[in-house]
Amino acid sequence: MTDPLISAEALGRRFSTGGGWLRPARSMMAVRGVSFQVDRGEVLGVVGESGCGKSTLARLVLRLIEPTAGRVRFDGQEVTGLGPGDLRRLRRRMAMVFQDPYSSLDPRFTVADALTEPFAVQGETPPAGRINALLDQVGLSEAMAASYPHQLSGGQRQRVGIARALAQAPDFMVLDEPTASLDVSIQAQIIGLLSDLRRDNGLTYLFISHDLGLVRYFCDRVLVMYLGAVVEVMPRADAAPRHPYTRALMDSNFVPDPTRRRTLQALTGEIPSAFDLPKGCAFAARCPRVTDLCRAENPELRELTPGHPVACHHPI
Amino acid sequence: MLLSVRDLSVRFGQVEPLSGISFDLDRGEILGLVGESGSGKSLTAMAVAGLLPLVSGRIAQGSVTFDGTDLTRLAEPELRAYRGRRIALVTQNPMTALDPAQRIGEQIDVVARLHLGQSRQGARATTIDLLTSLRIPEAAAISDAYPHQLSGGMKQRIVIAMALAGEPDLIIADEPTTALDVTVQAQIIHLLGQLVRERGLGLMLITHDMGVVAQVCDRVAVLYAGRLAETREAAPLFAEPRHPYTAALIGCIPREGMAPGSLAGIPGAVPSAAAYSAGCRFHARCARMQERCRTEVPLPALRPEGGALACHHPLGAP
Amino acid sequence: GSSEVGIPNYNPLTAVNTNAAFTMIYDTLIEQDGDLSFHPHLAESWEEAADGKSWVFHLKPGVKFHNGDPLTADTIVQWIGMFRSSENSYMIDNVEKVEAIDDLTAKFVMKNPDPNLLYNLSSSFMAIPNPRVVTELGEDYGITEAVGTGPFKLESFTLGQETVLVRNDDYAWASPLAENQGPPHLAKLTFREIPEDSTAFLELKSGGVDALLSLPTDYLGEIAAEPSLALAKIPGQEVYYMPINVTKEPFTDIKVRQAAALAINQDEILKNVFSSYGQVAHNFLISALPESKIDPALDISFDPDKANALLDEAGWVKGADGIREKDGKKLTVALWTQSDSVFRRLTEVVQAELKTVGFDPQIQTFDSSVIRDEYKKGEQQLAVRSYFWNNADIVDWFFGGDRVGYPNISMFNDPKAEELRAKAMTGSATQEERVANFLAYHAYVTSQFPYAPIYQPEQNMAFNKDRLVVPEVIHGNSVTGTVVQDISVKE
Amino acid sequence: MLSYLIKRILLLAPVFLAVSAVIFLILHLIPGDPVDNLLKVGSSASKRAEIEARYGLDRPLIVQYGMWLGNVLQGDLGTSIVTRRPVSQLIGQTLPHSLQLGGLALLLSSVVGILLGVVAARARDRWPDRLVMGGVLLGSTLPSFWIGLILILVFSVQLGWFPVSGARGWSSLVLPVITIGLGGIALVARVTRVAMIDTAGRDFVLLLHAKGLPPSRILWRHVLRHAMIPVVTILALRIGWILGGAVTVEYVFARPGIGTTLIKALNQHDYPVVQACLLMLAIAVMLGTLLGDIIQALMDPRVREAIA
Amino acid sequence: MSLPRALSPVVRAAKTPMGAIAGLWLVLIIAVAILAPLIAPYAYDAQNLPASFQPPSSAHLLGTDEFGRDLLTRIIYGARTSLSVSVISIAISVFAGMVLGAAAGYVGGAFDRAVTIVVDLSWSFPEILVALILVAIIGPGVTGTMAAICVAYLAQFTRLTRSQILAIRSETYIEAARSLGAGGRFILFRHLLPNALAPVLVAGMLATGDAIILEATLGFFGLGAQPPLPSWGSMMSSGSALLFKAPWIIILPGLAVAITVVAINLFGDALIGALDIKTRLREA
Ligand SMILES: Nc1ncnc2c1ncn2[C@@H]1O[C@H](COP(=O)(O)OP(=O)(O)OP(=O)(O)O)[C@@H](O)[C@H]1O
Ligand SMILES: Nc1ncnc2c1ncn2[C@@H]1O[C@H](COP(=O)(O)OP(=O)(O)OP(=O)(O)O)[C@@H](O)[C@H]1O
Ligand SMILES: [Mg+2]
Ligand SMILES: [Mg+2]
Repeated sequence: MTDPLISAEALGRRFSTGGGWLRPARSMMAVRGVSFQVDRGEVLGVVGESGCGKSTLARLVLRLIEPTAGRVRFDGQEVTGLGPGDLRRLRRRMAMVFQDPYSSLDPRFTVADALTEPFAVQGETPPAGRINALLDQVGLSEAMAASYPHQLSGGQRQRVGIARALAQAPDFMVLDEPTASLDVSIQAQIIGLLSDLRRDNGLTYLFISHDLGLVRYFCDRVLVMYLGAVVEVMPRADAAPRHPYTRALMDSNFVPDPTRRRTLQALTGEIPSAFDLPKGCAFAARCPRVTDLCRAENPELRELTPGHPVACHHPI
Repeated sequence: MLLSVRDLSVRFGQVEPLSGISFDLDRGEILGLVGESGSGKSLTAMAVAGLLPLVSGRIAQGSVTFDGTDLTRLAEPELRAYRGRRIALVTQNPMTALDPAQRIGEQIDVVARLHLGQSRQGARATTIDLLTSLRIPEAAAISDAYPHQLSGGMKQRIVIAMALAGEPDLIIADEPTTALDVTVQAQIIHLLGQLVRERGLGLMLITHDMGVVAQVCDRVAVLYAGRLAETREAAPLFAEPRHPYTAALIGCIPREGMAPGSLAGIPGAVPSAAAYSAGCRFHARCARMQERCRTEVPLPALRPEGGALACHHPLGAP
Repeated sequence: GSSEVGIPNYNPLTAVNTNAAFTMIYDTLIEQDGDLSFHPHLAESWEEAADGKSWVFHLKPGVKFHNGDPLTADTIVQWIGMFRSSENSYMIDNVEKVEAIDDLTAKFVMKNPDPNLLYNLSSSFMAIPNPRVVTELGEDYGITEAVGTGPFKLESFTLGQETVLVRNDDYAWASPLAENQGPPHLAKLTFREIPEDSTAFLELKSGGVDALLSLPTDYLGEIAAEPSLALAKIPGQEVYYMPINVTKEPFTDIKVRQAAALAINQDEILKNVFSSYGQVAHNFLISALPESKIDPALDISFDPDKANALLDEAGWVKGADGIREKDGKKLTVALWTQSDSVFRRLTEVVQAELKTVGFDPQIQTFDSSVIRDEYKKGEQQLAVRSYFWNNADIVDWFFGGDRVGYPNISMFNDPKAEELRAKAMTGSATQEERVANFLAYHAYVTSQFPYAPIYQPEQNMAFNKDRLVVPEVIHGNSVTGTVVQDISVKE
Repeated sequence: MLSYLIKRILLLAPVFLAVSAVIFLILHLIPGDPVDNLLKVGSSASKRAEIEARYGLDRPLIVQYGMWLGNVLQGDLGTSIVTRRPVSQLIGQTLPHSLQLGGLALLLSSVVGILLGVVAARARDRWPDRLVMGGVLLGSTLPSFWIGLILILVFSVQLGWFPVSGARGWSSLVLPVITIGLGGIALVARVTRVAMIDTAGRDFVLLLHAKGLPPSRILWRHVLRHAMIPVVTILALRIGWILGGAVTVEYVFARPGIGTTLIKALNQHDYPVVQACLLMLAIAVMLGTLLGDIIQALMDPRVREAIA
Repeated sequence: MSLPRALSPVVRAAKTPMGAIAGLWLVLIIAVAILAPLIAPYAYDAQNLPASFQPPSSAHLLGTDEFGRDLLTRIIYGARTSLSVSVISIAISVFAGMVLGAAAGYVGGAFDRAVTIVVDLSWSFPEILVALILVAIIGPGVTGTMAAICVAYLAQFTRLTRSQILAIRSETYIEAARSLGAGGRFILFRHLLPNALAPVLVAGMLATGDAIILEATLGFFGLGAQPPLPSWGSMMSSGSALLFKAPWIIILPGLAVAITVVAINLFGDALIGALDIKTRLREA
């Protein structure tokens, strides 16, 4: 294997809120020391509950927001240090698909306008036939080019979003919960489409979701996040979870098979506030395996078996 | 039967988004009502709870027989005596389901005071017991809190407590967990299952997730575009789905060990209520579509192997 | 009328403006009737020295201030002393000093003879306050308290809103012009300041007030239509006129000035704007003044043919739209007015009349209180305004060469006029000489057309005849304490 | 809550500074030299300088502002150039009239506006709604001076029920309050209607119905209470608007008040009085927002908590 | 955005019953204003003093005023003044407000805060006060009125534009554009401003109605159009002096104002419906 296509080193992002006249400024680390690599052609999944920093991580990777720590490399080039011009050129090679297909298209733009935008931004006009080719690629009819977003269904809009991401033929795509607001039937369509595109175009994906079942189905490796930090990286989708949190996520997944009903080892306790993280392990308050050590000391991410890092004092 | 819905149709002016729905639900049983968005699940719930006038809809046809009484024949004040007392509702988004300006306790108390005639203190004691039984720590403190002070999972428990406060016979839960995190979602679903078993309630659980249905429901009614596709006991439904739509829905959930690329999905999208096609409404998306499906509406028919089915060309048949 | 509102206080020593209530709280030494004759009041009689260098005034005995202090010659001495530093000290510029000859006799020693002294002493600015109280109260005098010898006492005063007066039960020294020499018939008087003319009239019409001290002129026509309302007339002291700025093109040309003046149709205005109440004006002074009787040939009267001819002569040619032009320039002129409704109405008529002879007047409206500042800039061409005065020295005030800008808004500064003016102002020892000198001055100014006369209103007190009984004939030059003496409430 | 109040008031300080500076500056842009008003024609330059010195008009603007602000903070609003009386005295005489008028108009607009809004919202898209909203629209599109004049014509001149003008007793308040109130009613009714409809469609209201509560109780105890939050906020924000809107009405009814005083002073270039009037209105605006925040906090526990 | 598409909401609005009636009146009154010299029966300044205060008759359909001028003629010309003053000044105000609001919303930081404070404060002051002060500064007349209206409404449009920009800025399609490499200016001109345009224009239209009232009020104070040029406000101003004698002089222009403003509001509402921007306007 050659170099990874993309790699992140100790990425961190701090947000401050309040700081108005009345409220003291509070700050929180939305992403804490996240490192990973994605190889060419690989799909890396990121799972975690709402607010754990998945979207922030996605934005950091594409440098849509500036990191407060760490750096990102894309194909050997350091993304974090690029000037505006270079960054814009680099953006041809990486693209993003957003969670909400309803607000990710400008309501005033026709589908054709939306698909022209990636070229316009780069100061180009799309080559003849390119728009139709893109529509074809995502399974939309060419007649749709003149439609406005409000005339499309959610699934169709998401296809347009994907086509827009594909416009400049990128190498790498960040998919931020691309199916979370769609019906399961449509989700399955979109996942199918994404698989086909990857197969045909040799794309590399960073796939974000809160659905562990889906991630394990779609991804090669899975990064599990909890409160901004990585708690486990599963080397294969079907690997057994070692972190109690991953385990809990897995148990929470409903299998469509009445013969395999699970009993749940209920998590107790509440998620700590990101503004006021406890000293030890962030998961300690809810963990069934918690000990005093967990409350006192934050576990480092370490490889239990090669290629399978886990941040837990008492891995399963 | 605790609840028997027969041939229920709902209209908004000229539009009929829900037609000919029938299903049954007994005490101690969980009925899963599944279907994609816009299939009419929430409307069914509203119709059963008699809340359609709130959204200016009406029951055009059919009956909702609850414990022997046809609710569709009752006047609003009589119906109100059922609501909250014998039929309770849990809605999708706990973040918006509570009055943000009233303390938690008061919002629960009012049910017991109104329907069970309890005193202020009595109602509060009931509330605290209820909260404790829902495994809410420090129930007394929580009941003095305002909704915004609680997490989403906690709020959903409060909404469930509110539903239980009238000691109802039937709970209608409309996607009670879609707004929640996966871990919390699982807990709430299991909690509801537990309550049904312990208290012998009937639970109508609305969801679009076949996984949820598989995990807790005894019986399933599958809706598509405002019509019933299939109803059956859960185990045989999953083992051998008869309606192509049921099968397709199950096929949309990735399972462990599924080969990459084998997730099927259903082509196309649910039609909107104003533009239902003639014949079987699923025909445009159906792999087994035949000429007859375009023109003739398949009516739900009871089947010898149990449940009802509305399909001209069911799976397993030639 | 606008002079009735906006009085900041009831201190005659600081007043820049007085109102009727002043004349009811205070008395003056001398009273002037509507026919401009002088009559005794606090001064029973007076003598002027033959050389005009001194005047002796004999005070009425038994006069008391509201607080019981007697009025003596000493009071006069102190008061005149205070008056010297007042805003209106010019009225006694010619007075050297005042001596108390005895308790009731005061002697005014003059620097120069001043035939106008009686006039000044009858002015409401020379109402006599109690000098002791003025000194005691300082800034508050005239606001919280005002002590005079008049028929009414000040009960309360709310700035800009109302003044309440109550009867002075000790009053026994009314002017001989009044029939009732004892305390007034009315026990209490409330003066309301109503800034809008229309509102004031509606108040009268709807019974909100019993009388309007001066009915806005444009409502004269409405009185006849109201059975409950009546008018009490007093000879007027006001003249409406149109000043013409002689320094601004095209009015540097006397022909154009004359044409503008002759375009004013005084009769039409009298009839249609003022419902034929009052009289037309043909020169600058009110008709009651002897100085107004200039050579009738010099009087300015409506003559559109002559106006047109003059403009033709001056080279202004009528265009297709009826507006005259000369050297490609239109005869567009600025016509200023103030925002009071009567002025706005009158000005629109004047505008239309000027238009008929080929002017294109553009109206600009200013608030009455700021128009003065605007005039000072000297940008006006024509204006419609009025003055309120019953003495010929007003000609000096408005056309004196040293007052160019303001109040001489015609910017009139003519050597010959200055000569005549000096003679009129300071060169007259006797009243007769003064009249003759002013006649000449007035006539010359008029012949130069720095203004166009328009209209002389009467003063009209409008009242509700179901509520008030007002004598047939009213004496005084306005509605003063003397007038109110004879007014009573209808039983 | 107390500490919140203190903070809120402290927060007003810089705003007040900014506002007062703006007011002070604007006034110096108005043409016309007030000194001219004070001088007799032909006065000497020294007399002019003396007057300028007396009113501090010869100093640099920033110094004048400092002096003025310092005095204002001590309750000294200066001396009116025209009447030469302390401005505070003038304000003291006129402000109560404006407060009375504004307060009653506010009361009228809130009570009637909320009632109409509730009626319209309950009958949404049916004829009572159309009728109310149509009336409200008409009421808000007629110029207030016009309404005032017509009311005078009908009720004072024709019917003689109320006085034409002035501020003499309660009867003279009726027509002006109605005139201002009409605009306020329109505003409140509209906001109430929208807020009621919004709230009625919220999940928690559905759940209240599902609990079997009587509709009237849901309407008055829950829906209206929530709908009131935006209504109160708007009303509070618009206090200055209502007081200022009274300018026209005070003028039409020749009522003493900040409005008439302001217009008169503006016409007379009486700087200190104009400044004082504007300052009073600005303070009313600021107090309005403060009041709005406080009421909002009392009604909404989320806000209460955020500020605690 | 092609022209037909830009106009399609207007067409849709005009197809609602209320929108149709309101639109018809607006078209009518605008036509009347434009064609005034052709359709007015008399000259607007033709005095005929003996014929003053005539009630409506066949010679003067709406009667005459205090100078015997034909009221119908003056209302027709008044439409010209009132409409052009309010439309032009609001148009300028909308433009300036958009520039300022966009700058504030786009630049952010201290500039934004300064603009917000000023705008919020002046927004809390009634427009009539702002206008009165401005006319005092600029001087009365049509120009002064236009400037006053312009400034009086500036706060509203600045505020609205800014809030629209802020709301739109958090839409995902903006982030999507950024992920494609779009720079700030590109986003401002291609997404932010065009999307903010519709609500601001509609607000501008509604404000035109208010501006007509404001113009009338200034006219009533004698600060608007100077005689003999009629505007609805100045007509009412002179009419108010003789209210009891000839009430039609003031009632008729008042009705003209009211009907026109109601029409503007109704059409504006219809337009809001057609553009589906109700919530966006309300949030602002
Ligand atoms: N611009 C921002 N300013 C302040 N806080 C932010 C900002 N963006 C995100 N956050 C906070 O950072 C945390 C992580 O947010 P993020 O959107 O990355 O979560 P997520 O995992 O994508 O959640 P979800 O599943 O809900 O999309 C949250 O607590 C969020 O409130
Ligand atoms: N108030 C209403 N007026 C008109 N049509 C309505 C109304 N409410 C719902 N509908 C229509 O009824 C159909 C069913 O809606 P319903 O809300 O029951 O769907 P659902 O199955 O609950 O979907 P979801 O999963 O999105 O909640 C939809 O097509 C919807 O457009
Ligand atoms: Mg996210
Ligand atoms: Mg639903």
